[in-house]
Amino acid sequence: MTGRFSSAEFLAATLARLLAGSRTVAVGTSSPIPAAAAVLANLAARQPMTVSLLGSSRTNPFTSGGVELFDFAAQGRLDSFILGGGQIDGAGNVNLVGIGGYPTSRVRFPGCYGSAYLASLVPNLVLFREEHSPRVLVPQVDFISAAGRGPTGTYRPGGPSHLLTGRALFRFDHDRGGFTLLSVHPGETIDSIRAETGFAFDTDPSVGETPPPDAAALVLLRGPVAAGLTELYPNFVQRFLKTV
Amino acid sequence: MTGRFSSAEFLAATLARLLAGSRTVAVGTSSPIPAAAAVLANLAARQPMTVSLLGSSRTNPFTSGGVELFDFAAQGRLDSFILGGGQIDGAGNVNLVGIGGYPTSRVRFPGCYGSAYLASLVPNLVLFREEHSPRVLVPQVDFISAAGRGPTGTYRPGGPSHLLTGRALFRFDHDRGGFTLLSVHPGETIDSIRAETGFAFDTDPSVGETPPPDAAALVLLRGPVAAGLTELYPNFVQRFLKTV
Amino acid sequence: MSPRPDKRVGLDDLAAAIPSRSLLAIPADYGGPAIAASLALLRRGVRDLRLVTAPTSGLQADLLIGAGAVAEIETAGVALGEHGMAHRFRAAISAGTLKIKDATCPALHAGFQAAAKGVPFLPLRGILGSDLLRHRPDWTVIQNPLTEDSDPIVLVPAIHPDVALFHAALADRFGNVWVGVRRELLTLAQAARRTLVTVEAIYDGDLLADPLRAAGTIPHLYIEQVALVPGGTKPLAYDGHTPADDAALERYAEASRSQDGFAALLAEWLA
Amino acid sequence: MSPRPDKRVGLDDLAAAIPSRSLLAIPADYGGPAIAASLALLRRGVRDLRLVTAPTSGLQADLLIGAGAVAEIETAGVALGEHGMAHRFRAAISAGTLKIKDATCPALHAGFQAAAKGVPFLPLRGILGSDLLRHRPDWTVIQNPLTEDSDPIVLVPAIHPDVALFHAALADRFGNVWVGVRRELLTLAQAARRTLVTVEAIYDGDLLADPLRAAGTIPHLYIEQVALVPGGTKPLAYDGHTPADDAALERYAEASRSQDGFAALLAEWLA
Repeated sequence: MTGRFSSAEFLAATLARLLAGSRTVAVGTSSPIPAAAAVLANLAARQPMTVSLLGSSRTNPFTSGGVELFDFAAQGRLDSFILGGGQIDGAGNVNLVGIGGYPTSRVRFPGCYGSAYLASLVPNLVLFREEHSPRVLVPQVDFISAAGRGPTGTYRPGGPSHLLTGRALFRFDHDRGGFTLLSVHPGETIDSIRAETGFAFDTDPSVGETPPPDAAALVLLRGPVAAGLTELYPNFVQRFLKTV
Repeated sequence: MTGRFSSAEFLAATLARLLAGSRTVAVGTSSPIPAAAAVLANLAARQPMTVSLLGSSRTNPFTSGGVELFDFAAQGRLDSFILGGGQIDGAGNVNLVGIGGYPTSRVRFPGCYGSAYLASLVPNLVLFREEHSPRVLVPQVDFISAAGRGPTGTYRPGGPSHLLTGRALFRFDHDRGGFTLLSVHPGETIDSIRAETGFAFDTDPSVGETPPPDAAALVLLRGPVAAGLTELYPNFVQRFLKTV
Repeated sequence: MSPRPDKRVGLDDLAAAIPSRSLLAIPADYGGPAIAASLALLRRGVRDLRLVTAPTSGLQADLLIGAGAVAEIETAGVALGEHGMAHRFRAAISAGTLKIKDATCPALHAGFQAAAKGVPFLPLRGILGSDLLRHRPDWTVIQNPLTEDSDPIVLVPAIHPDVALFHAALADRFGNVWVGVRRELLTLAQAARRTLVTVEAIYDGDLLADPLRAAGTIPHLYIEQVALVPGGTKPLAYDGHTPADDAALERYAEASRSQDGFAALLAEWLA
Repeated sequence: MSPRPDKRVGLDDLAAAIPSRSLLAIPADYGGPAIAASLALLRRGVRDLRLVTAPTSGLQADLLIGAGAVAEIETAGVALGEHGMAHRFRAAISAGTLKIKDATCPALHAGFQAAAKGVPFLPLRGILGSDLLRHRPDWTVIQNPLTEDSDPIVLVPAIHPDVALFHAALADRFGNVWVGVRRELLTLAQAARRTLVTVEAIYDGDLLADPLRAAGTIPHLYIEQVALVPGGTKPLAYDGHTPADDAALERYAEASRSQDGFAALLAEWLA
C-alpha cells in the first residue's frame, strides 16, 4: 500500500466509494481520513451531494448551530455518517468512552460525541478505524457508546452498514447482527484478517482484494480535497496527502 | 375624556402605568393602544426596559423568529403582557374564539393567539378591552381561550393582574379568583360600572377616579410614541394620537 | 464536483407544484405571506387545501378560504390586523364549511419544531385550563415524568406539512434563502416535506459563502423551488421592500363582508 | 427612553463574575472557547467548577481540569483534535478526581434547548441501546404517549447553567453579540442564568438595528457582560480572526502528558 499512494489515500478512496449515491454525508471532528473521503465522494458524485464536516465553517451547509446536523439526522435527511471507535465489537457496538471499568476507566477515550444518537438514525453508518488489531476489534466492547442493534420494538431507521479498517472491509448484517468480510487490502489474506480480529465474522463467497484508488481519485485527493481540508486538518494534509 | 386628550391617549397612559417597573414587556398583533402604552412605558422608565411588539421588525429585540417571545415567557423572563378579549368573565377567563357553540360559533373571533399559553406564564398579565358592556364583560365566557386561574397542582407562575376598560380599572385577585374595582374613569361611577358589567366584582375601599395622563405622557405619546407606532399602526396613529 | 441544481422556477410552475389536498403551511401576514403565489394557486383551481398557519394568518388565509380552496385550517388566529376581522374565515366557520383546529401560537411553533427536530412531540408549558385542550384530542397532557410533584404538562405532536410556502427577501440559484430574523420560516422549511419560496430578488452568488448572510439563511437542503416575484406579498407589506397598500386592504376588508363582494374583488385580483 | 446600560467590562472583571462551584457552560473548541478568560479565571484561583460543554471541549476543559479547578464535567467528548488526546482530562477521570457525566452531543443540545424553551425536558430519538442510559439516571425513557405502538423514547432534562462563557466576533455596548451561524451560543445564552462573552471587536452601533447583522446576533436580553479581548481563543483558532498556533498546541499536547509538564506550561501561560 506504499509507492503510488499513501495508506491514507487508499482508505479515503475506499471510504468514498461507500458514500456513493448519498445525498447528504456528515463527518465528525478529529476525523481527517473520513473528511477526505466525504469531500472526495462529493467531488466524484454525479448526483447532488452535500457534505458537512463538523467544526468546519466552510464545508458546512448548516446555519442553526451545532444542533442542526442532529435534527437533520433524526428527520431522516442524513444518508451517511462515518464513525470511528476506540473499540468495535462483532455485534457492531462502538466504544468511545474507555477500557476497564466505568467511570474510572483504566484507558479513557474522549467520549461518545454524537455516536449514541447517530448510530440509530443514519441508514448508511460507516464504521472506520485504521488500526485493525485484537485490541481494537474485540469480542465485546467495555462500554457501548453506539449500539450495533437496538432493543427490539424501538424506532431505529439506522445502523452500521460497513466497517473499514487498515486491513479489510466488512459489511454489517442487521438481521444477524454481525460482520461479513467483503475484501482484504493488498498484502492481507482471510487468515491474516482472522488473526488480527478479536471477533468472529462471516466471509463473503466473493471476497477479494480491496481495489486501489483510481487515478482520478488520486488527482482529486491531492488537489481539491487537500485544499478543502486545510482549514480543519492542516497537519494531516501536509503529512498524508501527496499534495501537488 | 375629550378635549385635552383622546380616549386612546387616556387608555394608553393608564396602561403604561401598569407596566411601570417591568424589565420586559410584550404586546400582541392588532393591539394599537397596548402598543402605544408599551412604547410610552419604555420612554418613561427609569430602569432598563425592553419592549417587543409582535409583528414589528423595529420594536423587537428577538432574533430567533416567532417562537422566541414564547420561549422567553416560559423562562420567566417576560414580566408583562397586555391581552385583549372578545369576552372576559369575572373569573379572569378570556374568550378569543367565539360566541355560541363550538366550533360553528354564531359569532367567530380571530382565535386564541398566544393567550392560552402566556396567561399562565406572565406574572403581570394586563387584560385590556376598550368596550365595557355586559356583552363583553360576561358572567362566564363561552370559550376559555386563556384561563384566569389554572387547575390546582399545575405550574402557573403567571395570570391576570389587572383589567382596564374604557370605563374603569380593576385588579385581579388570584386567591379569590375575581376582580376588584380600583378606579373609575372620568364621567363614571361605581353604579354606572356595575350597570355595564356582566359579572360581579368587589370594590376597593379607596376607589377613586382614574387619573388623566400627565403632560409629559402626552408629549411622549404624540411625539416619539406616534413615530414608533407608524410602522405597525399607521391608521391608528393618524386617527387617535394628536400627533404634533 | 457533484452538480448543484438550479432551483429557480417561474411563479406558475411553483404554484403547479402544490397539489390539491396538501397540508400547506403558511406564515403570518407580517412574516412573508406569498400572496402572488396564492393567487396563482387559485388561478389553477387548487381545492381542499388543509392550511396550517405559522402561527397566524390574515389576508392570505381569508383569500384562500373565500375562494373555496380550503377544507380545513389549523391556526392560532386569523384577522386582518388594522383592517379588522377576516370575514370569509368567520363566515366559513359559522357556516360549518371550514373545519377548524384552534391552536395557540407556541403550540404551532412547537409542532413545527418537533417535526424539524425529528421527534414525535414537544412539551409545552401553559395552556392547562384553556378549553383548547377539550377540543384538541391530539394534544396530550401527561404528568412530567421527571418529578414526583404534581406537574401536568402538554405534549404537542409534530406537524409535518406537505408543503411550506412563503415569501422571502433573497434567494440564490442553489435554493439558499435569506430570511434574516424570521427564523420561523427556517423551522417551517425544516418541518415541511417540500418548501417553495417566492423572493424579492435573486442573489448572484452563494448565500452560505458570506458569513454575514449565512447567519440569516435557510440552507438549500430544505428548499425545493424558488421563484423571483418582486412584491410577492402585495397588497400586504414586506418589510424593507414593499409598503402596505392600505387602500387595497381597506377595499378587501369592505368587499369581503359578503361572499358576493369578495367574489367580485377576487375576480379582479385574479384577472 | 429607559436607560440602556453599557455592558462592557474588563477581562478581569468578567472573570471575577464567575464564582467557584458555578455550573459553567462552555462551547466546543471550534465554536468560540474563551481561553483568555479561562486563564484569567485560573489566575484568580477559581475552584470546583462544574463544567458542561456545548457539546464537547478540548484545550479549554483540559486546561481547567489540569489546573485543578474542575470538580465535575458533563460532556459528549474532550480531545485536542489534530493534537490528539486530552491528557489531563483522561488522567483525572482514571484517577477518580473528576466526576464525569458522559453525554452525547444532541442530548446536550436538547438540554440547553429545553432550558431555553422553559420546558422541563425535551424528547430525543436514538440513544436506546447505548450504555449511556445505564449511567444517566436523569435521562428518562418513557413510552411515547402519542402512539399505541411500542415506541420508547428518551427524555433529556433541561440544563440550566449558572454561567455561560464564550468568545464571539462582535458585540455592541448594549450587550448584543454577533455569533453568525454559531447558534448553539445563542441557545447557551438563553439557557444560562448569566452569560459573559469576550469578543474580537466592539461594534460601534446597535447590532439589532441592522437586519443583516441582527440575523446572527444574540439579543442583549440574555447577555450580562462583554469584554473586548482580541485573540481571546488563542492558541486556538477563531475563524476569520485568529489562526491556530499549532506550535503552542503541539507543545501543550506534549507537556500535558504529565502533570508536571502541564504545571510548568500553565505557569508560563498564566505569567
